Amino acid sequence: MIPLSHYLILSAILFCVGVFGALTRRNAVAILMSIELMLNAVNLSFVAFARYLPQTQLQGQVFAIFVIAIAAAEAAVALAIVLGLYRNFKTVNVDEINLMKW
Amino acid sequence: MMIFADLVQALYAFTTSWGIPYVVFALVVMTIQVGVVVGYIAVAAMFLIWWERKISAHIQVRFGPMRVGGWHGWAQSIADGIKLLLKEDIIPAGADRVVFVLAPMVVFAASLAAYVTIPWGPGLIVRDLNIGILYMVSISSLAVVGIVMAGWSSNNKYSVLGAIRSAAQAVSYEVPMVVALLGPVMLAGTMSMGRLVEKQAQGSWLGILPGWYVFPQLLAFLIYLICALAECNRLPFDIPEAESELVAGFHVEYSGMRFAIFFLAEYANMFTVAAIATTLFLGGWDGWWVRLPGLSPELSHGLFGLAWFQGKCYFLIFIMMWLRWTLARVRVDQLMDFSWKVLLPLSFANLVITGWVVVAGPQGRLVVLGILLVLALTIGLAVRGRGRAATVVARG
Amino acid sequence: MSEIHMPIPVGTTVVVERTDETMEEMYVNMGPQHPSTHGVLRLMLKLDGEYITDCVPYVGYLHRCHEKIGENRNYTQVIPYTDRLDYLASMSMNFGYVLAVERLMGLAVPPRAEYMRVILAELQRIASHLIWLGTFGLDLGNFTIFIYCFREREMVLDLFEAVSGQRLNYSFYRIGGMAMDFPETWIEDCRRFLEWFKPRLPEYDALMTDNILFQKRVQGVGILPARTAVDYAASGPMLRGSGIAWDLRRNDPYSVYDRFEFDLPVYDSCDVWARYLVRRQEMAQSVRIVEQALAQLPAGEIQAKVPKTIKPPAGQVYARTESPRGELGFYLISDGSPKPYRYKVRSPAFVNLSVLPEMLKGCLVADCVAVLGSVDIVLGEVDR
Amino acid sequence: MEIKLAIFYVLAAFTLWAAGVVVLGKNIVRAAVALIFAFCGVAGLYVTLEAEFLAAVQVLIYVGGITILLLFAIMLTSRISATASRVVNDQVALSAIAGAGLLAGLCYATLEGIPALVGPPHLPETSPFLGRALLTTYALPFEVVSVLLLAGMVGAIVLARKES
Repeated sequence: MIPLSHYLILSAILFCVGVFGALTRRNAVAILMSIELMLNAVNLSFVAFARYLPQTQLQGQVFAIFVIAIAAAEAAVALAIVLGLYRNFKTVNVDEINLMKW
Repeated sequence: MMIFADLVQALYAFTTSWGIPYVVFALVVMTIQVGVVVGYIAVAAMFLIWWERKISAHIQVRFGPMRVGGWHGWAQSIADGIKLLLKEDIIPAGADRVVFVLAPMVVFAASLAAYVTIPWGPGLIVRDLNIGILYMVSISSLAVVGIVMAGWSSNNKYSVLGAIRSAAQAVSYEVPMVVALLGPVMLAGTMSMGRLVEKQAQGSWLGILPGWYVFPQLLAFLIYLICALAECNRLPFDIPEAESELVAGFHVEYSGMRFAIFFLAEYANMFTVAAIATTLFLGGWDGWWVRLPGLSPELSHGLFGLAWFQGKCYFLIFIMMWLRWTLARVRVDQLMDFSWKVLLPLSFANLVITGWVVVAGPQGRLVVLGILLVLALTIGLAVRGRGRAATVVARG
Repeated sequence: MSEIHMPIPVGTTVVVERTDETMEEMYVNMGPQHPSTHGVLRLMLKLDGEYITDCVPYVGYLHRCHEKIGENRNYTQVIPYTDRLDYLASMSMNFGYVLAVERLMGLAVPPRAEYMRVILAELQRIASHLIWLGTFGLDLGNFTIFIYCFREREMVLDLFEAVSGQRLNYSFYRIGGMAMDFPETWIEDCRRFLEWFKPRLPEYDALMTDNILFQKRVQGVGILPARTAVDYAASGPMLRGSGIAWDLRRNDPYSVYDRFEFDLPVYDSCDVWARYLVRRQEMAQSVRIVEQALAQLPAGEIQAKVPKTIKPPAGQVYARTESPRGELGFYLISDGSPKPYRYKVRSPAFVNLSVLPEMLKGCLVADCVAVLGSVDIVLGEVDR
Repeated sequence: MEIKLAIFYVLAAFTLWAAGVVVLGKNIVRAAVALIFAFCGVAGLYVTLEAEFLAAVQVLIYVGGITILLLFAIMLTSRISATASRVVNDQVALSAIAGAGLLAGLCYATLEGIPALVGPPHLPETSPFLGRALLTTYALPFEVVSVLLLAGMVGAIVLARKES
């Protein structure tokens, strides 16, 4: 059996890659993609725990389902926001959208 | 099928007697399975292409291919395949090469992977996953990703339009499709393709009809068929490749082998959706059978099951082709309207009624009531849609 | 990205900058090599997603100086060139031209020739509308109707071949009459064709008119209000599809059209559906006219006496006929020499095509092909 | 056993490679394509964890739904034939440090804080269990999520539609 720590460390790496992407990418859609990576990393930990802790009654998988559902809603709304941004600013590079900065 | 399992057992005994490790044995079995499936797809797709040409020709008072190979041009698809293989492989200068090359592979891999859980006959299935139908639906949703990749990477506006249309279509039609498939799944209480068929083979409706789910789930069956047409990009829903509008849509820049792969995947997909419909609604391999002389009952059942399954699948494919050569193409906004405003409510109604019947118990009357209600809904919607005629001001 | 070079007509709002395009505002070049532009028409579409916000048709890819050639040939030699105008309705083109020359000369045509002209022109209308119906079906994704229509059109072409020896460019009309009389048994063949053809029309209805998917595609699409149609001088089925009962065969009768009974199909929903129904009904009316003409067909001469070299008196004439596509006008100025001094064609398809941008605004890309199909253009006539 | 471990490593490497392309790729469409592969890799990892149902849902929702939406948004917002000049902002170094620090912390927590658990050799079929759990124990969160999805849908439509 593959040790649990393997999954958890993989999940941690995936999460940190996502964090890095979310912090550095300029394109709003790319930021969104990085966030999806982070959500996937979290889901991976959930599912791994569900596999290795049967006494939790698969709570991990249930939560993963909720995360997926919320990710879908989040993606839809975020993409609508991206479209709105694009209509107003003709760009989706978030560092160029600085009307609220002074 | 027991024969199949016996064969694997014999092979396993043979390999272990030679001291070959299990890994090698498993790999060999998997390779054989994949080889059989790929071979079947290639042959079936070629047959379907030829068959479609013949069907379209006969619908259109023509003969279709008559020359290559002698009898009714049976070798036409082979000749076409060779021609496509020998053609120059062109990648447009402005294309995103990596994505462009990857796209047909994604599409074909998606349609290939779906074959894993098709129950060909009693026990004759590559892997009877316990989430079988969900697996098939999710894997075939990968194909649209390949289409979008192809459309984008070609760097052609027509193909981008085709990709956008394809994406919108896939997202819209997947929802009613999955909801419609839930009907039989609820009745059977399982998502495994093998067990779905077994349940239908055991039951019967009103004592005379076979236990196929098409009878209580007629509406779901029709919704699924419509969504399946959209899923395969077949007329009247072929708007991602509408040749009179978008020239060829997402594969406008593809030629030679890569185009052939798209083509092959389209026909492989047709078979996949027909197989899903057959398994969930038409009882899969279930059907009348007798013991063939000189064969064991199991083997005869298996052979009959195989024939029944193929027969049902090709009948559904024939209907799809028939529709294609009779109907006009719908428009993109009508397509969306139809999915969200007609199919989705109907499929939800079907889901609720089915759930109610399942919970209420196996009472024949309820089932019939459900059917009637749903049919009335369908007819009501169909009648409502009758077009208005223009006013005539003809003068004598 | 370099800007592509293209001639932009003065006064149009379409500016082509490819560097900044997204799906929100995209320019799509439709044609001249596109399956649904019916030849070498080129449409520059400005799209917002799938919606057309602007459209500029570019014509001229098939221009061959038809009118200038006409001024350098004598009157008889122009006839074969008129064949190439609307190559799907060559008989009608011949008809219009010889009518113009005859009016210029003040020439009376023998009655049998007049009847032959009407019979052939109406058969030609059937053939032309059949092509239109087939390709229109093809534009909307229905391939089968295309083959059906071509089957019937082949029969009309067989009839034409029996008469003139040609299947497409007949050059059969002559100034003052016809080249030859109908061959033996031709009239029976023609009657047999009509009997065969009449039951085919309900077949097309079953495949197209009554099909709900087809109806949904054409109803309310490509609206051409009557006012706009008149403003643009649209004619033929375009006009009758906008609720205006105007047909030169009835409103300005030429040849012997005043001797036949036929209905004028007019629909006032102003959309593609109306134009479809007009053409669909016109086929039945053409059958009626041909039947009456065959019944009344007088015996006698088929060619009036004309001099070897045709030198019409100095003057000018504008003769208009109802071609399958609308008002076909030939304008001739004679200076008394054997060649026309000025020769101008008023081509219905060209005029009808100019309404296209009006009809396309706000449509979807898919409607574009339906609307274009309902205009029924032949590029040979548009570009001349 | 070694086969399973090998499969895990292959899947992990594949997923991380794809994730790397997502984060560092110059071309946004290629990043989206890589994201698809990353999702598929994660789905494969779910299969190794005997969560087939979740794997199928992952493919269906993430690949068939969310990435399609992403590609849609990319096509609507990026120029059709242009390559982005600069894909990352000025905070690369800082972000890298933050990411690495977070990773170190998480790894430390994993290795030190969580005991080496050993699960059962096989899980029973998960989908019936999940279905029952979602409609009994988790009925309220389930309903809340469905309301959230509805709100998300309405919100997305309102945000994305054009005022005309």
